[in-house]
Amino acid sequence: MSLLQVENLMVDYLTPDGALRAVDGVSFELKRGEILGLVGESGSGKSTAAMAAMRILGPPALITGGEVLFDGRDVLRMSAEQLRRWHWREISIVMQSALNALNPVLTMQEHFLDTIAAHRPELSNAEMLTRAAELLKMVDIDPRHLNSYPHELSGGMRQRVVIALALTLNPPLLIMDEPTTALDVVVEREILKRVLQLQKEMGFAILFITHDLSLLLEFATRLGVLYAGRLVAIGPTEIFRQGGIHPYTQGLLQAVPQLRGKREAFKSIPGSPPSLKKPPNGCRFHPRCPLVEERCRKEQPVLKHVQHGHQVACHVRT
Amino acid sequence: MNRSIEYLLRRLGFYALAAWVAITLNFLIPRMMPGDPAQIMFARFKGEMSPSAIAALRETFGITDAPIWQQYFTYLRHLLSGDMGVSVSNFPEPVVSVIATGLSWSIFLAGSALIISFILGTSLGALAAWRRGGLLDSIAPPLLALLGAFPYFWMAMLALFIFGFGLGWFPLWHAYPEGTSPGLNLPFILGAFYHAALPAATMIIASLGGWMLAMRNTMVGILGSDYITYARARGLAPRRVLIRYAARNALLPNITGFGMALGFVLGGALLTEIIFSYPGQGYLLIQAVRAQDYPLMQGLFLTITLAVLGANWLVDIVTLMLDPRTRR
Amino acid sequence: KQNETKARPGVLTVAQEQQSSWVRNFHPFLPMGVARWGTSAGIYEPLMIFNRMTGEYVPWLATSYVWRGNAEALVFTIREGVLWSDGEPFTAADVVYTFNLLKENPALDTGGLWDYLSSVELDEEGRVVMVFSRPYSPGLMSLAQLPIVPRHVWSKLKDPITFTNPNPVATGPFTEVLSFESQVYELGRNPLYWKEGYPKVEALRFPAFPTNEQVTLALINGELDWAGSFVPAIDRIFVAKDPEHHGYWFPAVAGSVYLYPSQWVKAFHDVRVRKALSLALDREMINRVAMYNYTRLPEPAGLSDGYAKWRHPDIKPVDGWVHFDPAAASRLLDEAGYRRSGKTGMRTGPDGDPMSFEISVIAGWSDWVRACQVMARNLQAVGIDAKVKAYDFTGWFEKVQRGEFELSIGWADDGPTPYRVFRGIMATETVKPFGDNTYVNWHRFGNQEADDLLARFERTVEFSEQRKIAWRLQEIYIEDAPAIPIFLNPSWGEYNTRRFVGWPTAENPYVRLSTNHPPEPLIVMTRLYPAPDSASAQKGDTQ
Amino acid sequence: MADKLLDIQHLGVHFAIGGLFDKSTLRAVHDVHFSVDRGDIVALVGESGSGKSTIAKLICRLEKPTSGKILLDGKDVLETEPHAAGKEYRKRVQMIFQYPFGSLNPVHTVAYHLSRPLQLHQIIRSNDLRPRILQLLETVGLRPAEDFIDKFPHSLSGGQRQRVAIARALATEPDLICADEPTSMLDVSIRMDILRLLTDLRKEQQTAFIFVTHDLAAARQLADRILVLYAGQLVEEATSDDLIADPKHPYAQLLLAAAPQQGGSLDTPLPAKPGAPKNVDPQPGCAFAERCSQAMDVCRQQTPGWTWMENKRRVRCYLYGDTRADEETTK
Amino acid sequence: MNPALLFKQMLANRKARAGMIIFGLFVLVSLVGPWLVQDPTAFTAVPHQSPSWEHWFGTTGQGQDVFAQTIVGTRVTLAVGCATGFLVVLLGAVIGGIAGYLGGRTDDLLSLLINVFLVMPGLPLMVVLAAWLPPGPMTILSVLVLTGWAWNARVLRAQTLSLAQRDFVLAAKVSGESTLRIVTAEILPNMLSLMTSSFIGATIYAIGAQVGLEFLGLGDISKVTWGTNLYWASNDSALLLGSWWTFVPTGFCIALLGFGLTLINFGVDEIANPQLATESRWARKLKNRATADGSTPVVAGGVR
Ligand SMILES: Nc1ncnc2c1ncn2[C@@H]1O[C@H](COP(=O)(O)OP(=O)(O)OP(=O)(O)O)[C@@H](O)[C@H]1O
Ligand SMILES: Nc1ncnc2c1ncn2[C@@H]1O[C@H](COP(=O)(O)OP(=O)(O)OP(=O)(O)O)[C@@H](O)[C@H]1O
Ligand SMILES: [Mg+2]
Ligand SMILES: [Mg+2]
Repeated sequence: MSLLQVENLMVDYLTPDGALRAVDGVSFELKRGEILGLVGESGSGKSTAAMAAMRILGPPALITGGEVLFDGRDVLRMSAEQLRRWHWREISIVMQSALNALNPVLTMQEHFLDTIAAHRPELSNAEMLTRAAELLKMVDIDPRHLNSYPHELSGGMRQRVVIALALTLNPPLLIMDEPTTALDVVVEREILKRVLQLQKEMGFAILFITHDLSLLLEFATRLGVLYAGRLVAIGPTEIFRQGGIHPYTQGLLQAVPQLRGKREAFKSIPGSPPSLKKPPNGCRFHPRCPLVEERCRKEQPVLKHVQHGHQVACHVRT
Repeated sequence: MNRSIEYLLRRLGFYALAAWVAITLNFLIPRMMPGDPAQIMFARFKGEMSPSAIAALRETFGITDAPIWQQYFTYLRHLLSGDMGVSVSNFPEPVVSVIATGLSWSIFLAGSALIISFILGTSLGALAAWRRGGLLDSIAPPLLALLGAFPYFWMAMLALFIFGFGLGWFPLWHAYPEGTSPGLNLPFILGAFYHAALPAATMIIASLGGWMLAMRNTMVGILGSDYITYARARGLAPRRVLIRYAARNALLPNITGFGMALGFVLGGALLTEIIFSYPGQGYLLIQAVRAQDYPLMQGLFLTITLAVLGANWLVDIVTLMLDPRTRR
Repeated sequence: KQNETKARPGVLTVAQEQQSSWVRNFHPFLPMGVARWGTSAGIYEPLMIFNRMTGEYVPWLATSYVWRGNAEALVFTIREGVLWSDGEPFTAADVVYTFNLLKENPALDTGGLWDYLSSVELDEEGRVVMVFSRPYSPGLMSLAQLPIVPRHVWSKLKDPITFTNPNPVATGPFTEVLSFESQVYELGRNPLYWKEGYPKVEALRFPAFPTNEQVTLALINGELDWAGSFVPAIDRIFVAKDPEHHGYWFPAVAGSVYLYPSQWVKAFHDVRVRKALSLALDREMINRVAMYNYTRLPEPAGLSDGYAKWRHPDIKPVDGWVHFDPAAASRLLDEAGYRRSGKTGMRTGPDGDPMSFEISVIAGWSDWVRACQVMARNLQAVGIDAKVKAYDFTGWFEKVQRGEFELSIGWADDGPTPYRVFRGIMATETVKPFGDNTYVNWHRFGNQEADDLLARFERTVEFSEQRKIAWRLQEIYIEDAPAIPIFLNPSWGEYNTRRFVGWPTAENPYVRLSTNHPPEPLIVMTRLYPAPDSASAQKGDTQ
Repeated sequence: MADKLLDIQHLGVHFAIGGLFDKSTLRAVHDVHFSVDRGDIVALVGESGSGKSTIAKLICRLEKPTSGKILLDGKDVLETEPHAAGKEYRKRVQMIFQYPFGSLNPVHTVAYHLSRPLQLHQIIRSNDLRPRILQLLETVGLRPAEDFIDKFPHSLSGGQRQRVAIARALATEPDLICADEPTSMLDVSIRMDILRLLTDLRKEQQTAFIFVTHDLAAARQLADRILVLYAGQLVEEATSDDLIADPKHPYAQLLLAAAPQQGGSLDTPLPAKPGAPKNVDPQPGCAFAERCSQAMDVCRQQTPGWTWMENKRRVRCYLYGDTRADEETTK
Repeated sequence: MNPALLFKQMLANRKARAGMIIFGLFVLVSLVGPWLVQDPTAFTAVPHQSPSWEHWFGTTGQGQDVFAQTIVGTRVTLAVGCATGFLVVLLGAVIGGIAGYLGGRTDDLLSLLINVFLVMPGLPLMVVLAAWLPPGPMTILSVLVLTGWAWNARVLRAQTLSLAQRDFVLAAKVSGESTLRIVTAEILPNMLSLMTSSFIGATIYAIGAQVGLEFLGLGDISKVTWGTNLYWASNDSALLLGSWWTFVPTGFCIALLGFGLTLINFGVDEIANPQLATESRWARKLKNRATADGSTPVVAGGVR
């Protein structure tokens, strides 16, 4: 049984000018210990999907359809208290804006204590402190920083703290929403290495969200590609390394500049992603698609298996 | 820690400068205005005074024809030794001792009103933001805004006549009951609170809306911030999120506002004191104005300013304790 | 329903001086309103009290006075058997000391006594002889009413000017400071008081009331026994509340309030214009709008009932120009060449100048502002474009003292005789150049004959002679119309007979009821006695 | 060199930071010199806070240098116009900013943004304004231009905004454009479009570019030469191919190792210790020494100077020679 | 944001619209009111008369028509209020703008000045100043401006400071725009909603302070304004005499005007920061579904 199963998830934002569907029928599953990457451009609904599945998106977001099962439990029917208990013990998140995720007026120690106490009230203060120090060491931070305030730490350090916080209760699933985009390449590398190392040691699963496809290619087990609120392709990373099947995936892969090899002309996908307020009919990618056919303009494609567990939503390629 | 001390010292330096500006302003205002201060001061004697008596009094009041800078230094020297001159309308009482009787009452009244109003207002604001669009959030802000739009003194007058004069629930004047003697005794303390209740209540009602709205608005911003979502995601209890994460951060900008409001509320308190015959600075001030008691007027302005500056410094200390970022 | 503790039986509660809190100061020579009121109304006593109501001097610490020569010296016989409140005997030496104290400390001589005094000494018979530097009969009142202080206390002071005299030693009926707090203080009876069996009041109690409004509230609630403040619609809100006990009496025996036309304005050089201004004023309306009908219209010469015995017998109320006759006013203006013109209907002078004037008034003095507003309307009705301009006290006072105003409302100098009234209104001696400060005669009007008359007045102590002079002055005044009387200044006074009786009233006018004119209240205090049923009333009150 | 357009000599900016008790200086940019030829594309790479943007701002005269010279066509512009740049300079040197959402004024239309430089520099008579704006929009690939000209920024997507910003920079027909991370805030699928636009412009209009980026791959694709910056100092300059193929300076090596690349470098350790550059109250010595795995004693004592290599390549590191910076600057 | 757009958005905002209607009514009254009512200073009627057909709001202690006084009093009060608001924002924008844009020493100095004036308690200073100066609306105006500019300068400086660092300002600089043009054409238009709310805030403050000063008798009491109306009401012991009608209408007018202005400010705030809206459509829709604990609400079937 898969750890997390998201089935046909629909998430709306209620805006003053009507509802806006940010996630439209997204389905994916995640097994224990696996790393699933979600890519997509800005605004494609990656964070919305992940956070709605975890149910930490407040209004005006609204889940209007679908199903989320965690270890067989129906997340969408959980009460507030059930949610509270589920969070962090079994699923934790490193948010996109991790740099702003820490309360500016609390020290690191208070963050850890608050978190532990919320789930393990039986622990003594000293035990909690020991655990906090241990966690910091795990992400290569000197435990003396327990007494530091967020503004006293560099961006990279804060990011590590947030990761350590996510691991506080050893959850089987960790959502990492662009954990490193705000950071320098060098720091990004260092942190990623650490996370992967920990993942190997502790065996938690990761839902890794980013718009940097080339990064995911390096370590994800499987990859999903979101475009304008819809999942257009999902499957083992290998297929993506080979160039992908969906025209959008292919475009994305070609648009990444190469460090090695020949310097070639810049390849890009013409046009820009659609606005979710007025998405195009049919396949949402069709205005930018080089392979566009008549049917793409009218009919919405659904995910279909093509090869080796790889699914794409494309009329032309399936 | 070093940084904190530096911060406090820097603020202290600023207040010293502000105090100097106030002191200088205080010196300059009467001298920039048309007319001879002595003339004005003795005008009230309606000519019964002989010129020699006036000359003698001028000397007593320290009005000289010395060059202005010399007067200024004399003035500064006197101030430093706690001498603000002699009150004309309470001659020969020094201004300092006239003011002393009222200052503590003013601080008591305005201070308690301000603190209650601030605590109540920010709590209401925090709750309104926490339950966005709820009953409290939709009714309280416009209602309190309407109440706050009434002039302080107008509310005070109405309250005095309805609850004091009409219904007789509250005393009509003074700061403590006759027959009790000021000090640490229960009848006096209870009486003092009883006497302050109505004036304080009008001030609280008039200023509550401002605090509530300010808190609500910052709180709404804070609630949308990432560390709130993150705190909730970590499964913290809602109360903890509300108090430790949301309210505590939203409070910070409002505490700065608290400092700013001190002067304003004290001003409103002056009007309220006048209505309620509360023996504070406000009544003294208006009395000084009516009696053309310029030394007293200046002394009052100066002490009020210094009190506000001092209170602001306390606010700075509180901010420092609450917001680690100021220790940067 | 009331919550304040009440005064103990036998304690008289007085509202006087509007203060938010009391400052302990019982220095008798500081200008009025600076020391606590009780200083000159209960604690210290003068040689004699001029009773404005009767126009007589009431012997007090002195038993009599005589003039020497033509107002060249004044001799007081001092009362025997008076003790200071500390038990020391009061003697004429104390009187001499007091006067010389003022000589040595000009700052204390706020009445300017030593302008005309040359020495104060004892004669062989133990009387006090005050020798004048020039004959000056009007000096009597100030000299007679000076509070007398004990030499054995005051001579030991280092600085008598800044002395706050917290525990006064005096001869008056109330010399004990029983308690003194910022909100209330009490003065207790002087057991050694020289008037046998008096006072019958145990103590005086003074709560601090900052405004008229508070005093009014306290009066209505029956918390006050005596007050001297303005109360609006007094019959309705005060008397009607307890008609049996609440009473007031506002006799208008002091001076008048005047409208001054400054000689700075050319049009006001013409006596017809000045009279026309006066005839245009509807004093009834002014009284109603500004004064709640509390006062009376002035006599033709502007002298109040306090000067009744000085009034010219041949001048009838309709004589002259102190009544409302807009038609006559218009006639006079037409005659003087100020005719209505053009669209606005306002008058212009012979040389084409429009008749447009500003009436200056003190911003905070609301009764005056109201009066001016009515006057402006009255003047507009006869074609004079008058506008009210309110200045703060300082600005107004500077302006009027320099004479650089057009029309202004204002007070007049007054005293026991009409001398000061007319001196301040029409003596050439008091006319200063425009731009110079002067305390009287702001409008700068002088009449040579009046000068001579006033000089003669100073030199005579004979009443019949003085009265003749006063009559002539009144004739001149009515001829010249130098200043326009508007209404008589009432003396405010309210009382409550629930606890104390014996108040002066219109029926028993032994002195003014007002608390505002020390030392006159001394007369009242030594006549009051507890109401027969006050004990029971007191009980009923505290429930 | 005849077509040397811009010459930067010993440029530095030091900021005073801190308060009463601990004053310190922050060396945002220190002793930077390089030159840009006409039609040249020079990439500035380095980690966050290394001073890339500051250099771009210095060149565009948005920041005042505390030392050094800026020569445009051999003329020292800081000498002739010490306080603010003159019209001529403004016309010739333009800038493109990182945040497409912030670089356009929300109250003005696209037309306004483009017309201002045209009017200011009197490039065109007012009748021809609109056609010229349309033309500019076409140049940057906003077609049909008529659809965009009257729009307000909020109705444009990020890529479109960045194009408008580029069009504005192009309006004055400048010789040099400083582009400060022009694509980092854009979506992956449109980044390449913008980069292609820049190369096209260089080809067509002989505009030189200073391209600020932290993306080595993009720098390599676009630029002729790459300058590597660490803690406000240049540490290496080479042609892009040389640098990618064989970085000399340990920091350049670190940068390259950290760049994502297929095949996965996540298993190999990075060739340096973690840490942050020290540019507050800098001590003598190489700023990178603390993190450098090959650091020698001399590295911590004295700042290294330039070592020149073939192909106009230079590196500031003792591993390649023993040049001291102090000697060089005193020279 | 250009003025027309802001105005359109204000019209669209429920609160701002209501506020503007109230404010507009008062402006209208202040413009034409004095011609519609009898002379407010005429002593025509019996004093202390309760409201009747002849005198809608009754009469004062002097027999003047309270309705006429209330109507006529609107003019000076509103004029002084708005003029103060305008001048205060102008002064604040100039000083705050210069400080924020120029930065450096100038900013340090001006900020110091601003902060000093900010901590100075306003009303006592006002009282002292007003006691020295000749009474009248001009005095009140200048005293209010003097004591009130700092707050706006502070707010506008902060805004200028953040705008001056924005890329579009730098871009304008790079284009070669002059400082003046940058401030007027690039920065100021972006502060329009802030300046509007500053203006309104300052006007509210000015009306309150003005009424307070006049109530204390520090104004020109021969003029008819709301403040002097209250002064006279208190002077005539209106409440003691039971003549509440001389006191209550003016108080309500002040409150209503203040409330109207506050509503406009609520609206402007919501326009500038849509997060703040209390009763947005989604809030109403979500009212029953919203989860107070901040978790994502779930609904089957969607909301379209
Ligand atoms: N509070 C909100 N109200 C209305 N729309 C919203 C809200 N939050 C997000 N959206 C919209 O929902 C869509 C999806 O947003 P989301 O943040 O999930 O995208 P993302 O893929 O995570 O993008 P990014 O890479 O920028 O983080 C976007 O179009 C965004 O504009
Ligand atoms: N006005 C300033 N005052 C003080 N320090 C400044 C100022 N401007 C820049 N700095 C500092 O100068 C250093 C260089 O900043 P700069 O913005 O040039 O870096 P960058 O390389 O562009 O970084 P990024 O990649 O994050 O944009 C940084 O440490 C920065 O904090
Ligand atoms: Mg996201
Ligand atoms: Mg940068």
